[in-house]
Amino acid sequence: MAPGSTAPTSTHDLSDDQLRQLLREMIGARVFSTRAFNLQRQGRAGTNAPVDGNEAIIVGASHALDPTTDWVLPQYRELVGLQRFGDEVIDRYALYITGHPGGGHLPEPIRVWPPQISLAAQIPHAVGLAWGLQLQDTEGVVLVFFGDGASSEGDFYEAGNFAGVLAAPVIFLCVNNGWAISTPTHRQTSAASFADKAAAFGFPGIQVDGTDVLAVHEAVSAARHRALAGDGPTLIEAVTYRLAPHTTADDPTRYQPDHEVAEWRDRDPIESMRRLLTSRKLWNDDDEQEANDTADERMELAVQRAESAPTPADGFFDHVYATPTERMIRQRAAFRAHYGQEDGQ
Amino acid sequence: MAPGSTAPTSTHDLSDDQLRQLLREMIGARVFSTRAFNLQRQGRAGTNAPVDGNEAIIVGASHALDPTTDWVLPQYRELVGLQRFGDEVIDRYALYITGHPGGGHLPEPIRVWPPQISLAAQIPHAVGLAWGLQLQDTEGVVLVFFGDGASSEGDFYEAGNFAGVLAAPVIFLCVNNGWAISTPTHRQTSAASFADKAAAFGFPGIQVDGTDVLAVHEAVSAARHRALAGDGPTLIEAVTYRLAPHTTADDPTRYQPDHEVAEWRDRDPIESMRRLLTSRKLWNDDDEQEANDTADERMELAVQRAESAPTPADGFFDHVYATPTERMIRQRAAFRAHYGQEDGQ
Amino acid sequence: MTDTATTASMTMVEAINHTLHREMARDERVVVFGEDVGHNGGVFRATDGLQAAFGSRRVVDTPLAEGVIAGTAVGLAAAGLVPVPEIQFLGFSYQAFHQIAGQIARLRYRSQGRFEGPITLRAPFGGGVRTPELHSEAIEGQLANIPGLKIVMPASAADAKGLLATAIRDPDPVMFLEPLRGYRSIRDEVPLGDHLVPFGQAREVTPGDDVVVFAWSYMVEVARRAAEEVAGEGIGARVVDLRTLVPLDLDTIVQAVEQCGRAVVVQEAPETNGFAAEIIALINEHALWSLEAPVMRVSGYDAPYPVGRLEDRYIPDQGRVAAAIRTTVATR
Amino acid sequence: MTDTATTASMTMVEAINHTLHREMARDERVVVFGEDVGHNGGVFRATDGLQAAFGSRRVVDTPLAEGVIAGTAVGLAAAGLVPVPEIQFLGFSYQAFHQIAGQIARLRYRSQGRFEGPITLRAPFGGGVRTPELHSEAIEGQLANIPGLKIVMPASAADAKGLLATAIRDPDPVMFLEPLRGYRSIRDEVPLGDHLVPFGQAREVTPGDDVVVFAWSYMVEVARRAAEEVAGEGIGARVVDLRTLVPLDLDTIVQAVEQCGRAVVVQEAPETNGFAAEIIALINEHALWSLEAPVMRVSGYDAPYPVGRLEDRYIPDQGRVAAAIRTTVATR
Ligand SMILES: Cc1ncc(C[n+]2csc(CCOP(=O)(O)OP(=O)(O)O)c2C)c(N)n1
Ligand SMILES: Cc1ncc(C[n+]2csc(CCOP(=O)(O)OP(=O)(O)O)c2C)c(N)n1
Ligand SMILES: [Mg+2]
Ligand SMILES: [Mg+2]
Repeated sequence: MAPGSTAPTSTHDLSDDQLRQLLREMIGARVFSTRAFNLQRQGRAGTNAPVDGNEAIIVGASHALDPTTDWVLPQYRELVGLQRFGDEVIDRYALYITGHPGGGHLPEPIRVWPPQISLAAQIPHAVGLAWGLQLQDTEGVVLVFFGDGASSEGDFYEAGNFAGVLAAPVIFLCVNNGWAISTPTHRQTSAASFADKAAAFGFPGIQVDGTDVLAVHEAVSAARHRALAGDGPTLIEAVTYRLAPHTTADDPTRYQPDHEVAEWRDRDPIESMRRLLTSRKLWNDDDEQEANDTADERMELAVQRAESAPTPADGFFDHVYATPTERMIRQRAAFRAHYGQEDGQ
Repeated sequence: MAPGSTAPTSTHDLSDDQLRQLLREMIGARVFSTRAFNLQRQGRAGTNAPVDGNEAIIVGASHALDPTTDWVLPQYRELVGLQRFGDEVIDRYALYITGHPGGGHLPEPIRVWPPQISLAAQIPHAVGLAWGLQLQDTEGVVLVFFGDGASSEGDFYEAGNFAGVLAAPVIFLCVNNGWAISTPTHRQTSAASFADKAAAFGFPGIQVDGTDVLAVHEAVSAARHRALAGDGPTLIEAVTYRLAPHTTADDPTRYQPDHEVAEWRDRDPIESMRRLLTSRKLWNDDDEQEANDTADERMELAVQRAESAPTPADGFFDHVYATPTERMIRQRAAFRAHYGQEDGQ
Repeated sequence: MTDTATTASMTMVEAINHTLHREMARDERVVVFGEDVGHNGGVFRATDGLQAAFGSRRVVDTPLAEGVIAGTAVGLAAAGLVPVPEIQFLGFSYQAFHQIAGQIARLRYRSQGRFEGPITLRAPFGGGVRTPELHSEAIEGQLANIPGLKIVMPASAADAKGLLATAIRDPDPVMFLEPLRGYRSIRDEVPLGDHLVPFGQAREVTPGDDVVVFAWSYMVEVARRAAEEVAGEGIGARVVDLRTLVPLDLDTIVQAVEQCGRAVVVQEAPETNGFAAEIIALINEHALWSLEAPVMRVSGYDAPYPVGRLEDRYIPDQGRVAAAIRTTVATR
Repeated sequence: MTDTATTASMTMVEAINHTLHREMARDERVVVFGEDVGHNGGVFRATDGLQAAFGSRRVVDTPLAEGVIAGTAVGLAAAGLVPVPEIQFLGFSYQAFHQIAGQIARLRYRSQGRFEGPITLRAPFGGGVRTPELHSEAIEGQLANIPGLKIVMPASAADAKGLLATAIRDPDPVMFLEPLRGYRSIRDEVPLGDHLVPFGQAREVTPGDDVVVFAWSYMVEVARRAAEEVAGEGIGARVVDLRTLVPLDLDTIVQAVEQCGRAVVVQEAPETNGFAAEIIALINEHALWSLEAPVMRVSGYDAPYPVGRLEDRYIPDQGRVAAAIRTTVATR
């Protein structure tokens, strides 16, 4: 999909308040993410992956779901945009990027899984979870995020195929941001689109403009209704562009063509939505300031909490099994004998 | 594809001799396979997988290829039908089913790989080989067989996708015989057809009647020309039915519906071709007798050779590395010290 | 087989089938799935009758894809179910290693306890029955190096029941590995009522004080026969069935070495870094001074599992184990 | 860096890059492929400049799928090429285990010598650099139990060159595992000309007769520092870098144990059935009577590789190795 139209255009039935909330959360996602990036630069966080370019996809999808019944399985860029699923999501993300084990624990009742690093591995989990809902006649759908790159893994295809057979209530949301690190999509696949891959599974695949939060919202809403009606999965390819380095460890100038980046910057999903709401008189500079400040403060708090969270140095022995093996108990005792009981950070 | 027409119908430019040869090899395949099955019943061979129903696919494909430039990577039912690639193929198959390590060695210049048990694992190999031909500017194509069941493995999809990107000269031949052991195709995938899966890879997928040797020949010929022209891969789904147990260890009456088997027996690929050639006066009872006798004798010889092939009891130490490790040399010495030098069978 | 009888004679595969029936009846969260496990009842009939008894929602024929069989178990577990997937042959668990090692083993860890992984992944393995490649490979040593898994390898029908029931009720992921060769050839008395064998408790199979032979799965039977053979020569070989490799019954291992002073470990796996190495390392750490001879390993060889004509001499047999026992006892 | 100089100072990743350049120039059959290895020169720059020098036919960015990266290597090898695939992080080789263990390792065996597998599969691994999950896992012990593979784990830049060149020229599949933590922190003099280090020859890093410390990959550096630490206390710790686990230099191991009487094995992997167990089993078999103390293991723990804040105390560090040396030496 070549860069083209520059404002969200979809029809929808969202209230003005909801529209403003979408933009607020998109801005929030970018603020959180930018701060995470900077924390890494200051040596206060580990490698992390910026959200820039994905905000409309995450927030649009999240608002099409019901956080009390539906589940989200992220890849690794999404947590900053999933505020709607629980205020605490961002606290957990702050723990995650600062290398605290608690970063993997999204507490009940938040229906969000921890970030997944092993690409595409979360897709079979999503199908299993959707199958589990189905088996227990529990209302709800499962939405799983994955990248254009992740779509090349066997896990994606095996899971898509099985989901088709099960007619499981699952939505496959492929975030096509043009790149898998340095690999452009045309080296990733020769398929006409990522949406086309649904033909291999026997359910619908659709492509949407991933810079258009309303288009994403509409597509995910439709897929959700399909799933709830028992009609099975949908594959949605949301097309956008990675507007930041792959991670804090990457230098995209080695491979992203300047002109391409420039073109897509003009289609920045936040800009587009801001333009729309401004033109409808639903957004002004004060709103902008407030959205930024709120997010800034929230992230500040999350980071404070994360940095002051105690970390037992031998915490890796916890949560391996429900009950540790005798061997682990011996190892833990040896650990403490060597490093001392009180060691921590 | 429901059972329907009962005679091969494709247009083609095969000579009468070639047509007769196709039928001869189809009959040969079934004779070899039936003898292998019976050998297992007599305790003279291990588990093996009958060919019944696949003859038109194997022989049709094999005749569309050039055995001096093209490669075949089988799943595990195909060796009996690949006479065209070398008379010795059947000797190797006899070694294979009688558990001799030499069964894995199809000698030069036979461009056929040993049977593959790990389902779909051969598909990436085929793509690598085709890529290798491409890199070396060597003329030739690679054809890889795999089942409807194998198509659910990640290996199939990963390989198909990569082949699309490489535009490698490879033909994916999916043998849809309706079953993966006891699993019917509708539990294997919800895709409209296996051919449709090519949409995920960006190259053509076509479905052919796998009971029609001429249709298969035509489809593979076309795919081969495409590949040689540099236009990349083709996925061919050849539809047939498994007319025998999955293997010597299987009881298909537990799951194959009688009426379905009966319908497909009426479309037996050998019968169909025999009917066609008989109607064209290209085949008579003498031909039939001769084809059967020749195959019978050839298999008899192959089995004799296999059964009298010496088997060093410690042969598993050979061909692990080009040069055995010291540890293996020690192990082999210990083996001989324990069992004696001359042990074999 | 009636409920009033205390025990019944069963083959190992019958005991497994019987246990699956009982556990599915006991806990409606249990779901069984895999290739050919439903309508066909499994290629070895381990799941025979389950679909008829519990329906095709709880006993499911999956597409042919081990990765997603293992991977969906993670999601099912998170949904509150108790997944009992089957991998048709352990060698094909390699197709699912990223899900087994990377995901199943650490579901609890990644989520810091939010999600549990009460998954019992059943798979047959082991040689001696003329199966094609990758059906026989004994890869328990590789699995044992993956933290978060439990590794269970029964050697008798009764244990198959008791350990499988424990596995299914265990809140953590269990690799439940079943010896192909023992499916029909191993037969013993199986308790018909509730029967749980705890993990981490080895079982003394034959008494003896001259040498201890550690084994698991089908090798227990081979060791038992070897012990019988050398008994005639006046050698008392104590055969210990480890039953579970993770968790491991270190106390019994150490005690046996202290009492016997000599030990042999038998495994089907290739020698290099099979689980026998771990047993020897533990003996070195905990009972070195009791050793009157080096611990001997009897293993498969450092070559891929071979084709049919070669396999009987690849796998440890009674003669090799007996020879090792004799050598060990003769060392001074 | 000029060709007339005998050696040059390089980091390990520079040595690897230098060697790939040389081997691609030497043998036009060599092809390098994997995720981001081409245009981007690898996420650690290990393949930097290769695509510019040798073109995008011989240096190929693949789709993101480890299974087919490993699987196509088999076909390329059969076509007569010399495949040098990269798995971006060793933990993701689990996605390819069925191709590595089931296919690459046995291409020669399955075809009974018709096809060779001169495949060098490079992958970085190891902790201490705050990478996300599955980037750090040390799974060499699992790989060592797979017959048909060679396992090569350099600890110095010079060895990285010499062993990588040997690997690429070797007719059999090699798992070439590179320590992430050493990519830039390990720097030493690397011969600029042809430099081959044979497999199966361990290297004495520091002399000493009181205790031998066996290590490989980055743990050699940790062991060296620990040896330095205890040298001040009058303990002579001989550090031996095993360099290759398969094939393994048993003679050097046995000799060192005979001479020192005491031994420590250091590994990053979880304790249970890591490769240290194999070393101890071999010492038990070949040098038991020389032991004056149990061989000690210093390992990662039996828990999944942890997140950033916890990793430094999960991996063996200088202090733990020094403590093990002291304990071993003090045992009598
Ligand atoms: C199985 C696996 N292989 C390789 C990697 C290394 N890696 C991390 S991110 C990445 C690219 C992912 O691209 P995509 O799926 O498009 O997601 P994006 O980063 O563009 O959001 C790679 C190769 C990994 N994390 N997991
Ligand atoms: C990776 C893998 N998983 C499982 C099996 C066990 N198995 C052998 S054949 C078979 C069914 C194969 O079906 P299909 O691919 O349709 O081929 P067909 O037998 O019908 O020719 C199964 C499940 C295997 N050999 N390899
Ligand atoms: Mg991407
Ligand atoms: Mg089939």
